[in-house]
Amino acid sequence: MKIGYFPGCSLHATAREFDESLRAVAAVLDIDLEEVRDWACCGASSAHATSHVLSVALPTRTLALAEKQKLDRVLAPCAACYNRLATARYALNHDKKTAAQVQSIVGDGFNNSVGVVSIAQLLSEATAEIRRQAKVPLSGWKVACYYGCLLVRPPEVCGFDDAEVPSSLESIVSATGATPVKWDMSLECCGGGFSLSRTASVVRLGRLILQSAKNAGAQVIVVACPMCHSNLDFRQKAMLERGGFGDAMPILFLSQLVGLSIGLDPIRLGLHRHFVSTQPLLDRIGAAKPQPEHREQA
Amino acid sequence: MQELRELARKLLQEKQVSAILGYEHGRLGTRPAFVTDVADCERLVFDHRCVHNLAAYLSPRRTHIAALGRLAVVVKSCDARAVAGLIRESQIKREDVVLIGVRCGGVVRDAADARPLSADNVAPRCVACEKREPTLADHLVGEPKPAPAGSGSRDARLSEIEAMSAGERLALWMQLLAPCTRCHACRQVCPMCFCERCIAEKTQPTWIETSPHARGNLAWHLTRALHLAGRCVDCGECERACPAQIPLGLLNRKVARVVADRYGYIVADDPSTPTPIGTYQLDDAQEFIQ
Amino acid sequence: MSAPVTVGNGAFEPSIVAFVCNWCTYTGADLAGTSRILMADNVRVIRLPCTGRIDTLFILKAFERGADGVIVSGCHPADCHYTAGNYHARRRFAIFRELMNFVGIDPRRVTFSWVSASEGGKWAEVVNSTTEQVRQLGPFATYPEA
Amino acid sequence: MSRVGVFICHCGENIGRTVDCSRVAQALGELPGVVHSVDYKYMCSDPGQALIKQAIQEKGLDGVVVGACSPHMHEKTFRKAAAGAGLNPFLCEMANLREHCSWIHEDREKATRKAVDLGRFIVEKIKFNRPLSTIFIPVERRALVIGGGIAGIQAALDIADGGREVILIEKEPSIGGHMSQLSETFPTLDCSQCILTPRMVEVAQHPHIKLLAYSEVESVDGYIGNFQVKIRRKARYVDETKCNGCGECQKECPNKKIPGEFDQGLGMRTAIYVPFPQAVPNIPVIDRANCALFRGRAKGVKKVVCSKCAEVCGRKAIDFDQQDTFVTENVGAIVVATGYQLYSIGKEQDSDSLRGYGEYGYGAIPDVIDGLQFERLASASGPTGGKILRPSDGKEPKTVVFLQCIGSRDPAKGIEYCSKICCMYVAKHTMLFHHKVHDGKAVVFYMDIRAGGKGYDEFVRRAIEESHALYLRGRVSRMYRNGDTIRVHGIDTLSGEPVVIDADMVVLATAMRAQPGIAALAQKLSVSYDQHGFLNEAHPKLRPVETNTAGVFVAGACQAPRDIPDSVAMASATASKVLGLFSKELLEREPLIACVDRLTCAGCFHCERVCPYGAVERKSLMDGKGRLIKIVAEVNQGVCQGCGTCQATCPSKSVELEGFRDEQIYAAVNAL
Amino acid sequence: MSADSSAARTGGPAVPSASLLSQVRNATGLDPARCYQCGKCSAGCPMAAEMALKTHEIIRLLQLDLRDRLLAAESIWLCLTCETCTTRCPNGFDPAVVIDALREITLRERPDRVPRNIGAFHSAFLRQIRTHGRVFEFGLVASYKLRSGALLADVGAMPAMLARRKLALVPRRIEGIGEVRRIFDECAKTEEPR
Repeated sequence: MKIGYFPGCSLHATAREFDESLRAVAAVLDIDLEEVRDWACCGASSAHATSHVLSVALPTRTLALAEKQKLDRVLAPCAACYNRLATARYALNHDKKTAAQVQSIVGDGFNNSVGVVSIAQLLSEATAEIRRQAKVPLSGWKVACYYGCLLVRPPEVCGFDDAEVPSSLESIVSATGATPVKWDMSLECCGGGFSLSRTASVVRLGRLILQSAKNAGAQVIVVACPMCHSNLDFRQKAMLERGGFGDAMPILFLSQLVGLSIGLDPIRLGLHRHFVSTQPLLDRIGAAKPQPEHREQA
Repeated sequence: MQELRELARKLLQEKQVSAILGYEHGRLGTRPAFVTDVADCERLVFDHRCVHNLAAYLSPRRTHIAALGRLAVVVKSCDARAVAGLIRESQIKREDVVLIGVRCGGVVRDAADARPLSADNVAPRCVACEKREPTLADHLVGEPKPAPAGSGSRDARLSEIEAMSAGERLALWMQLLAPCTRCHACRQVCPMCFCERCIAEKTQPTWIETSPHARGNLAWHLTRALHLAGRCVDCGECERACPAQIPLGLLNRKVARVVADRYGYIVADDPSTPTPIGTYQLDDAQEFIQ
Repeated sequence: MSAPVTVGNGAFEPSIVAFVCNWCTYTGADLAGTSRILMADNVRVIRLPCTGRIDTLFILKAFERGADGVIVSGCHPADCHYTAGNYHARRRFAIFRELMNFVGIDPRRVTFSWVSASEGGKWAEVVNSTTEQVRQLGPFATYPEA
Repeated sequence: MSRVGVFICHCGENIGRTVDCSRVAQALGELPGVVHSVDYKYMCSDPGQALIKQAIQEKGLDGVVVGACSPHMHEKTFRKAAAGAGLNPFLCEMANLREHCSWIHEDREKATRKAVDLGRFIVEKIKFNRPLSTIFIPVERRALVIGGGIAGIQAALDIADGGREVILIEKEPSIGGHMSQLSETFPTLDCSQCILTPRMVEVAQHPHIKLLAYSEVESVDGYIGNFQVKIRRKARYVDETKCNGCGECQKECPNKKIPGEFDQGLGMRTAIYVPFPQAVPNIPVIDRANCALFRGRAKGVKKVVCSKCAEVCGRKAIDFDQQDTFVTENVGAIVVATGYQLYSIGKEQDSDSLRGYGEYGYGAIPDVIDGLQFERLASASGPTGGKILRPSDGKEPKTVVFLQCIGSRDPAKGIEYCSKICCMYVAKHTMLFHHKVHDGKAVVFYMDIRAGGKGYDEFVRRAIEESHALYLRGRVSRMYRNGDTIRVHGIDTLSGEPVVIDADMVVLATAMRAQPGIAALAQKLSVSYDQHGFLNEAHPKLRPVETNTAGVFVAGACQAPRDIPDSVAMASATASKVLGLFSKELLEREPLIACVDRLTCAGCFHCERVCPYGAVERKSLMDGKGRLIKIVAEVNQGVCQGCGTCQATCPSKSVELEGFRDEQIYAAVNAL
Repeated sequence: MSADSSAARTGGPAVPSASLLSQVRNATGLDPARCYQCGKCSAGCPMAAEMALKTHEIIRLLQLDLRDRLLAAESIWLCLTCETCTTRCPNGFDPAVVIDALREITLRERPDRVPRNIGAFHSAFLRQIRTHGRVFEFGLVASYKLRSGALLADVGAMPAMLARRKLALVPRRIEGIGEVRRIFDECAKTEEPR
């Protein structure tokens, strides 16, 4: 199956392991990711707060490129990018005023025909294949599926899964053989774009999430968003310092968990790039400690 | 042709029907034929000159025909629409008639026209026709036929008229309707005009003046078209029958398009669909109401 | 039949017939009266039970008899005293109006409106605007006198 | 040649000021067929009416035109006067010279000319008026009441006490409805069953009431005064004539673990059961879905798997082969009192327009219950004997959070209306809770307190001031299970403070909805209903218990959310309407209805399609030898309301509406 | 309670003392009158604890058209646009979008009232896109620090980030950068005070 690919800025930097693992997994699941040529940033977390038109226009450019590329669907792994693209697509269909402004800016010849897909949607379409490919049984893994705020909200924009009691991540995780836990904070926001500008808020919100996952007996949290990941992974140290829930909790990208289950090399999945060590997990499946540096020099 | 005759014989022999209502060749071109005798089935024909809408003979007004007993009727898709209309409006029962559907590649404007079908003698409605074989039929005969060559759909003429000013339109119609002698051939030949006493003949009160005068003529032709709203099967008989060559089809066509545009209703040969008059939607367009 | 009324300065004064339903518009017109809302005097009201009863033949006949304009008015959707008469009328007139227009009877000569029993003011507006409209259009001379 | 009399009224100055009445009288007097034309100061006054009567008699008038005010004002008056002088009242009509002329114009000249026109229209019209006589329809003086809740019970008793026979049908095995499930009632806190059960018994024993429980309306034909109602009597598998309600069968029934409807699933019942001890009739019914025998039969098991109930029944009343039966009743009036159901917060909804509450876990969180369940917990006859205990672990909850407007006033979930009773019963619940759990804390989240009603607001104040319920103004955004408590994320908008409460139990005041299947019933009765399924009254203020279908009335929560006092009041109102209808043997109707000309009717039945009342019937015309000539339309005089849509639709004008026949309208238009 | 012209007093950019309410109506096509103040938005808001003005209070002030208090409120900058309020609003209102509109208007008319660090982040972020077409996070962090003055925050993390190859040092510019800039300029034009 071919699908358009919009990695977004983070996947080229802070979340490059998301990009790496996703491409690796896609290859195995026989999903052909065709990157949208010369895509630009979706404007996430800033454009919408400063200029509505801009927040629609930027993603529209990317969607237009995808349309030119004859792609009928585009995958936006980053939940924030996904939400911006989906919102733009929705606005073009429902908000005449904005649609007109944006059309005049981006230019005509664009029919808004390209669908926007989140990684949750893409992989939940592939659960059967994941089951088939699963080599490393993750049985016994207690996984907290973390949707965050942008993956299924608002429902009329995302139009996928239940906005209050979602289940797509759980279905994917079960397909890997791991056990999703029932917990309460799976939809609460992690502080998103405030990582830099209001770190304290991010730490406060992150703690609630980690606590809740711990209480539910989770050993790992699975995320589908670079922002969620950097907040919960990179900022976890600060959260731990405030105490309240024991030791560190590894944070995996959904694609990384799937990758492990279908037997991909932890390095290819970029597990070594995390701040919170993923070793405890690897030990459980008897994978060797990744030796990132020299490997990459090699 | 043979297929049709065979079927006719079979129906008569097996006493499924007491008469076949079809077409035969006559001196003045193709004409309706009643066949009660197996031998006469040879006379039956169907070709591009079979213009008549035989459904008209089914309307209960034609009591002498009803007297013939159970009929089998040869129907083109437009004729089948008329039969559907008669069933829908309780004039006949489906089980009382056997329908021999014929695949049709269009007919000529004038039954007397012996030339092969071509762009210059094909009836305009056939050029636009999208249904070349009836759905409402017990039997279907003939090979599938292509659409007839031809141009100048009536809708072109409609748009032309619509483009005119109100004054011009009025003048045009006054001129077109002037020659009407109120012979009411258009009504007699129409399969959907089956009233026992036509409004045009109602006195006490005389809504529609009976004398061939502009007033009565306009009232009559507007009312006729309105009564056919969502009912006209577009068989072109009215226009063919009109001795004054009034393009009545235009009025019918106009109404048909209004009904299609506003209520998405297209007359089909399905007796179960309700007519747009007699039904309504709560949110029907009312842009013209203050 | 009284020819188009001309008074005083001899300016054209259209004669207009209004076919209205008994329950909404007629009562609304009554209200306009009780509220003493002044309006053009060109309109003659004919009362019918429901817009459902109003036949296109009425309109044609009115024009034949020399009316320059016609008003057809009844209950708003969902207010019909007979629950559905106005819905049927709405379709009837929608089709009639377009056909009328097609043969060149200027649709601006026929006003269709929903006027409820509480809309005395709206009735006055309908009467005035229609009168003015038809005044502009001038006398209606469809038929060459026989 | 007709002999019309014209009478122009000055209405004091009202018409005279702007219209030259004598000129109008004179002008109309010159019209052909007018033999008498006068004007007078006050036509409606006695001397004015005397003028008319006198003229009718002296000049033998066959038509009277009164040029005065609006017919809505005085048509009745003048028709009565005409009738008084022996003229058929329908030969008298009015020209509206006041509301439609003198009051809206100033120019005397123009106004006068217009008055003449208006008068002429009516003069010409009346020449074609025909004498009509009032239509009389026989009335079957028995009533059908649909629904055995408090509204239906009240309506049935009132009508029966009025001396008329009533058939009361109830789809459940017992009458009583939701009220029988309640513990106490606001604002008096008197015990619901104590006031209800006596009324139920009364119904059972009333000589004029025929109670058909466990029955439903199958079809309805006819019209006011003459309905034929087909009723399905669902098989109980217990012979009502034999059963004496001893209850032995229930003791024996092996399947005792079925969540009982009456206890809202909080208590258990058997497969053969009586919904509750005070049920009327006190006759059990077998629940096929849960009965071993029927389950076996469903699987095709031939042998009788279990027949314990039958074995123990001394009266041999159990009949496993009983079938649904049908009875047809002729009634003159129908009262609909089908009541309500509660909205459920689950994901699955029975209507596309409704959404559940995912943010409240779609009902999956234990100890989150609805108002009726709380009633059962609080009820002395309930599963806990009146103790407030959590369904999950039977512990006594200390902190209970009550949420108002669940489903109600929540367009996002599909219901924008207010359910009216929740504010009151939540206040009641907090009191009951306070009385039963003294150290308990009741917290209420509300949007507004709607306590209009006698003693209602005082009641709410008591809940707050005496039972110390904590009222927080705001909605709850989310709740989830937290250990064995429920964490509730709410807000107090008055202080602006977000509130998080760990509750032991949460009670949802869920919206009041019309009963399932109400639409189907409404269609059988051809009664209109709103988008929520509540039945439409004929007029929101002036005809609140009538419907647009003559002879069908509504009482209680089937029309809109209602509390008990409202429902009872409505029920009594319907009863008085019904008794009024039944006070005469014949029903009078104005003869302004449609009639068909059989000669010219072609039987295309366009009229049938457009008739809003289904008044057009099909009539077969036979010749002498009984052969069918044709099928024509025929108007049912009882059903036709006289809108005339049929006539405007009829292509050949073979149907005419009396009073507005074509000839009459034509004459008026012709008079232009 | 009328919209008091703050512009005059602060000498800020000449702002039409037009009704903020109607500005928001035009910008969003939403009518704040729809809000019936049930507070469900605030009840579920992750940032409520840190907001002086809770979401429903922001909408309330908007209903009262109190321009100055709203455009000066830090709270509107604390919204994470997590859409919880919008998803759960019982009356089909969209607080998140309205708050976005308020921020947009503030940036345009009262930039002096935008909290330094948050304003810094947004402008740094957008500048990144304008210059490179994409956000290149190392540059983002750097330029954010300069604008916000939070020079030392997270500095400790830099080496770790680099060690994990999480920060590209050299920005790469997309080819269609001209187009992107045109979009920026065009959008700026559409934002003249309505």
